[in-house]
Amino acid sequence: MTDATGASTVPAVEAVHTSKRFGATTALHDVSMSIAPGSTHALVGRNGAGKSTLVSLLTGLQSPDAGAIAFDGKPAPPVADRSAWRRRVACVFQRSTIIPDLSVAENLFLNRQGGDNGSLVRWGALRRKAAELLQEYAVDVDPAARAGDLGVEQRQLVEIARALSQGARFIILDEPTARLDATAIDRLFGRLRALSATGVTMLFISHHLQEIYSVCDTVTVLRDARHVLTAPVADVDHDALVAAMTGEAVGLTEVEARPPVGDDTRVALGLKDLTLHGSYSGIDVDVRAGEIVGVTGSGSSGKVALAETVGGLRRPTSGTVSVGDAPVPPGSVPAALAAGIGLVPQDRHREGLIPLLSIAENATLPIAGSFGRFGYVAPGRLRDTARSFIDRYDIHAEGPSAPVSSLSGGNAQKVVLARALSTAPSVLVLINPTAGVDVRSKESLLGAVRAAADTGTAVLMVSDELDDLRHCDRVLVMFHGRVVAALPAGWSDTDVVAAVEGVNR
Amino acid sequence: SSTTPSADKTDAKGGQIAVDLPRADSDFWNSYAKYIPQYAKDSGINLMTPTNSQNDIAKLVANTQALTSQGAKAIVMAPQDTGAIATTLTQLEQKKIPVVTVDTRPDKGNVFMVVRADNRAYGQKACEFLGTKLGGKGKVIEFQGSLSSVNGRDRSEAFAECMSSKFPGITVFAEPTDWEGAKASAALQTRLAQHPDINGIYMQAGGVFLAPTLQLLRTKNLLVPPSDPKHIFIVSNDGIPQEFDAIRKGEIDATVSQPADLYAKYALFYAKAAVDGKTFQPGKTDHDSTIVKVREGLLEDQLPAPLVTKDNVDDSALWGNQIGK
Amino acid sequence: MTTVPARLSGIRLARMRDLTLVPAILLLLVVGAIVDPVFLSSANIVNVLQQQTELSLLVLAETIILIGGRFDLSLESTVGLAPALGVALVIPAASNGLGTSWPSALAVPIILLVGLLVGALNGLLILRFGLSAFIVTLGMLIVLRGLQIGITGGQNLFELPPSVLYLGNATWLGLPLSIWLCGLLFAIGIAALGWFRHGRAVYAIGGNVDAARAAGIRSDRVIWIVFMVGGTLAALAGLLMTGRLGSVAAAQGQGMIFTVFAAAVIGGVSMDGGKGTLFGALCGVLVLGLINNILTLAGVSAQWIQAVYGLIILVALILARVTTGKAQDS
Amino acid sequence: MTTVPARLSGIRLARMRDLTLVPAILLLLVVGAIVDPVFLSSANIVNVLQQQTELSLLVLAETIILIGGRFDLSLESTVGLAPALGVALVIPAASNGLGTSWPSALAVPIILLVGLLVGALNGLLILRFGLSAFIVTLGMLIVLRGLQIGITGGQNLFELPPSVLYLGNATWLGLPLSIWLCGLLFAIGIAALGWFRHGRAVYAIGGNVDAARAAGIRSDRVIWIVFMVGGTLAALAGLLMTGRLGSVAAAQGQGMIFTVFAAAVIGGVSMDGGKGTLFGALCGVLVLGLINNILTLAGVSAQWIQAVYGLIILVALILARVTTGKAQDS
Ligand SMILES: Nc1ncnc2c1ncn2[C@@H]1O[C@H](COP(=O)(O)OP(=O)(O)OP(=O)(O)O)[C@@H](O)[C@H]1O
Ligand SMILES: Nc1ncnc2c1ncn2[C@@H]1O[C@H](COP(=O)(O)OP(=O)(O)OP(=O)(O)O)[C@@H](O)[C@H]1O
Ligand SMILES: [Mg+2]
Ligand SMILES: [Mg+2]
Repeated sequence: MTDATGASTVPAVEAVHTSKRFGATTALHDVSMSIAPGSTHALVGRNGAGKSTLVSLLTGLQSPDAGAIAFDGKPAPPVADRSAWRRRVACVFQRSTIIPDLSVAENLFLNRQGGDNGSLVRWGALRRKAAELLQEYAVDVDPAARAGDLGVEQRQLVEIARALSQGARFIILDEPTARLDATAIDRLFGRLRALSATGVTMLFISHHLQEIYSVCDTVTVLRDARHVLTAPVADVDHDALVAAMTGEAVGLTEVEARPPVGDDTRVALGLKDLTLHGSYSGIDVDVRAGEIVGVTGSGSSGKVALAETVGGLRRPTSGTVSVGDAPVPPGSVPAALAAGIGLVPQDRHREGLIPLLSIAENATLPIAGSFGRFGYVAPGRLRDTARSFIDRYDIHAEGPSAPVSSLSGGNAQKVVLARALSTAPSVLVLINPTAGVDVRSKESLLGAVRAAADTGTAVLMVSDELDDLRHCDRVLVMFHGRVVAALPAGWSDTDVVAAVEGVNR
Repeated sequence: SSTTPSADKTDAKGGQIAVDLPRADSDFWNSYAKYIPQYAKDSGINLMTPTNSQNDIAKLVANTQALTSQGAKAIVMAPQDTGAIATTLTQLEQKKIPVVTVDTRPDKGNVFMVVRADNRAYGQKACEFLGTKLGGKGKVIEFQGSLSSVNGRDRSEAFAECMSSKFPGITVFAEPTDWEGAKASAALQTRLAQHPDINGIYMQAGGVFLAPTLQLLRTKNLLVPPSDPKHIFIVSNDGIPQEFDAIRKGEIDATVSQPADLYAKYALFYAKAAVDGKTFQPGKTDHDSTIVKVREGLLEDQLPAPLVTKDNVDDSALWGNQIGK
Repeated sequence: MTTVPARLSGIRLARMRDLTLVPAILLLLVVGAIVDPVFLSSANIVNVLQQQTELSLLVLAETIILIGGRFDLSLESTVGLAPALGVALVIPAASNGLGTSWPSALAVPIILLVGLLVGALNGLLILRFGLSAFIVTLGMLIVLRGLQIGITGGQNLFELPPSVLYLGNATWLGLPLSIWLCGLLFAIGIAALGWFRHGRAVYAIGGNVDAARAAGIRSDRVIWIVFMVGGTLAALAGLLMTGRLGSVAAAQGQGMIFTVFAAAVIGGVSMDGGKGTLFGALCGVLVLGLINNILTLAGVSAQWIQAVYGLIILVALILARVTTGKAQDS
Repeated sequence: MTTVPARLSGIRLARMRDLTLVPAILLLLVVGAIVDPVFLSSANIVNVLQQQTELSLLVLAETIILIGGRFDLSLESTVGLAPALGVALVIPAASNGLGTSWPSALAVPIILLVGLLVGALNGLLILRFGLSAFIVTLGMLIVLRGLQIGITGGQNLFELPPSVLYLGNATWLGLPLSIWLCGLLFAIGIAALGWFRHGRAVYAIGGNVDAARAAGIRSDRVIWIVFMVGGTLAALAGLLMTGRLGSVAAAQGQGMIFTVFAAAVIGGVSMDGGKGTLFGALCGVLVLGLINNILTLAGVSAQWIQAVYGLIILVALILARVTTGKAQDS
């Protein structure tokens, strides 16, 4: 089968009527999708729609309960034949597949350290090859470094470089940008366009719809484990896409402007000459009650460390954090909590959630003492509180006693937010609160943050996402550990990007 | 596996006797275990299936309780941990179940009879033999048992006292081994490097120390006849057949034969006597031993433990010469 | 390694996992009754329970520590050292005491205090110095056992003050006091871990220590307390054993720690932390106790009893796996 | 728990961690020389090395298994069972054999095969049935030890064929063959784990089994092979020990597994998988061996030797922690 131009019309990859169940959950129901050779195909859907499950079928990590996978019109290899799969498809998985105790070089060439067939590992050659690869993708990482010592972004870049380097003609990227800053994303897209030009087929998953429009040509939408539509991106506008994902025909509401916070409002959070060697220095910021202050900057700007310091996770070298007029004892989360600071940490898997515990317990960890005397946690009161959180923050779950490990990313993030707000804090610190969260959930998450601010909570929000920052009353931009710009509401995207890149200095 | 006889059946036979074996991983106790059913059959004793407490006092207590539930009329045991049995003995006494202990004497509590050879005498005999052979001077290495075992402690103390009082010219290196052959072998190897002139070895248990010692000496070419000045005099303890073989070959010089057969025989004898309501008094017995009153409520029949040397190694009365034959 | 949690409510799941061993226990009861009618007599059942009291206290201690994501091998040596030290300090030198002859009313408090201090020391080394729990408590195990031998010269101590004998010996309302005590402590433990903030904090720390810390739990302090509670419970177990056996054996407790882990893990407690319940662990203790009792009653030959015992444990595990259909953690 | 990110090259870091124990070894050498000049004599050093050969083979096996993220407690029972079975099948019933009297040339192959099969069975139960490695190998430990007692009737086996004695006894070029053998096996192990894809796969699996699988590593197969290699090495250790001690003791290997873990963990191998090197583990073995030797030479009293030994291990750990400044994993 060839079309008029002589190009093959056999789909490069095809999922035919695939279904997959996990216990009681149907993750995919009779989903078919075909990806034309050389196209850059987007896969979108809300959290838990089944995207990652489809990826696990397409990469052969799991086999479908029903239906089949085909590459270039030929049936997929048996699940056991991993090398045959790897020749056909490379993938950047949503969950990190970096092995922390191995070097970057070895992670890049895992299981092919000695070339594709050799079994002797020549470390020098391996490191050189790795260095070349990293340079080719402009990743500034020492190939001999221990992978576990890398930052989140660098790790993500290593994973991407690894997938791109495998030489497969079909590449899947499952939310590759969730942990990257704007520049890195730009570089990645440049790379993807170049690859696409060489005829590589790509499947791209993201919750940032504008990314879909900028790199993809076709889009497939999944909703509740079912296929909803496949169409050229040009044919579906933003609102139509969101409607397909959510099943509701409502356009995204414009971000409502917030009434400005008066200068006479009391300062709820004060940072005085705060310094942490190696991360940031001389930070002076006041956040007024009810004010939302955004902080952004590139990966090495120190923004996350700053927020973690306020939350009590790090101890500053010098300077003070004060809530109201009282200084907060440094480096202690309990002290920060007692002072009225709530924290949404950066990585919900690593420091946000305790996977085996229920939603109720996770959401109420800091207030567990309030459910009874002598530390008694009355199950009824715990459940009631958790139910009210589930309602208030729109958490989609079976109930308060479901383990958080059964939640999708967006809902899990809402649990973390609920926990931070459970103490009714006067200061709320958020770090990348919407990473990996779908559009609808993002809205409700940010809505909850705004609602908290409306009741007088001072919010410090660290984020790379312009959509998040739009909710802020002002945005501070950090560069190499210092605040280099303070943008009042009404900024344009280019202002922020320029400041983040340090252009206006 | 085996079915347990019901209580009334046993009453007809005059009551069943229970035996708990102390461990299953020692040649000496395995020989004892083999003698038990044999002598039970010979003297028409209704024996329950022996239990094994695997050198664990908690298991011994559990076994005793189970045996009592199953209707034992007398219990033979060999508590390796002689302090920890006191409460159990009191309970058994309250239930009027007589107890015979073998090899060890409980530190506290009453039993019908202790059947035992004198472990202090073992140490003493070994010391005197070595002291005489070495002419009162030289260097001796001693493989001690575990410090937490009363038998090991008795042997060590008696050996040490005898050496320091009678043979002050002999240096003793006491090596703690926890009854492990590998530890003894390592200690001997180290000591021989440090003191190549070691000329005597006392091992407190042939079952564990014999093979490792001989193997090491063999590789060091030190396994030479007594006539050779390089000969190392070795006294062992237990009386297993392998020790006798070694004595015959001139590889070791003596061993103290612990009477496994007599232990089994007289343990059952006293257990049956207790069930039959007999009593005993201190004094000489009809089997070449003496009953001593150690303390109120505790009689001990001290069986003879002969020192076996090249001269009497073929004596067919020794238990080590009877098994497997 | 990775578990595939069915999408069941956490509570229901936990309850079900807890009950895994109940069929096994029922089966053992039936088998025991067939093997020997004596088995079901109340005297025998009480014996089985009493024999397991010390083990169960150690399992209680180890389970809490395991749930908190740590490890304590030294518990078994505390079982010996704590009573040995407590007794040696109060009895006269003539009975192998240390010669201090403190008032004998102090014995029990000293014993418990020793346990507490050992736990505190373990916690200190592990938390403050950041040492591996495995290796610290292994070192501690050797040191404590060595200390006991050093202090007592390897002798058993059998001149015990009545206060030391009391707990392991007394009978209340027809049941040994030690059984009441264990029951009470397990009830407290189950309540504390299930319904109290501090107990839930232990689960949180074991499940994800970084998250627990970020949520404001003082994880170091909680774990330190857990180690101290564990040490104290081990000392109490030693006290019960001393009373039950009527002396402090030089090797008291030796070799118990394997059984402790076996009971906990059979009972569904994960070695990786954050998972398992005290009720499950208690079932594990019962299973092991019943197997032992039945093998003794059945008169399995001494030569093969150990192999049979091991085999039954293995088969029980495989059955548990097949019936619940759940992979276990390594 | 969380590691302090230092921007050091991975290799350099690993090498540094490897060398952690070298100062300790040097210190021990100095102390030993002061305690007794004999210590540094080549005869004594050879003795120390030879005494550690069996332990070191077990540590080699356990280290590979630990790096792969698993656990094997049953190694110590293979040390006893494999030689016992191999020997019992070839010697006459009169010498406590099983009466099969197979040709004695088969003894050594049988011994190694038994080890391999035990490893294979462990792997099967753990991987196919998804059982916990801790509990499977604990059950196996009890079963195997029980089998050994069952087969031999608890007797030591004294009548050994010369082929069984050879490896543990022979001397080549002035050094015991067992030392050459250990050296060779460690060299092979270090090369395989450091420079070969299959060895690196073990690290990958231990570090993150999902990632390893995604990279196309057949993790189950690799881990199964690791268990089989481990079992075979344990059988070989048993063979060496049998030769060195001249008999198969009924309790051969009993209690070794604690020392095995201690050596591995002191040597920097993590109980969590994916971390550690064979060189480090070997250093751990040496440290323990030297401590033992020095304590013997110094003639520390039997009463206190255990406490001193444990204390030295603890202090060594704290020193290692202070000098390298790195937290250890739990
Ligand atoms: N291994 C698993 N066991 C049980 N349920 C699973 C498993 N993997 C996925 N699921 C369930 O399948 C559904 C689809 O999950 P999937 O990971 O495909 O979602 P997703 O679209 O990738 O979501 P997100 O945007 O959050 O990444 C979810 O309800 C999830 O809970
Ligand atoms: N082992 C599992 N058991 C149950 N559900 C699972 C399991 N693994 C994944 N899931 C579910 O699959 C869905 C997608 O999860 P996934 O692993 O893709 O990450 P996520 O939770 O979306 O995190 P993020 O987007 O932050 O990376 C979620 O609903 C998650 O709960
Ligand atoms: Mg996903
Ligand atoms: Mg997600």
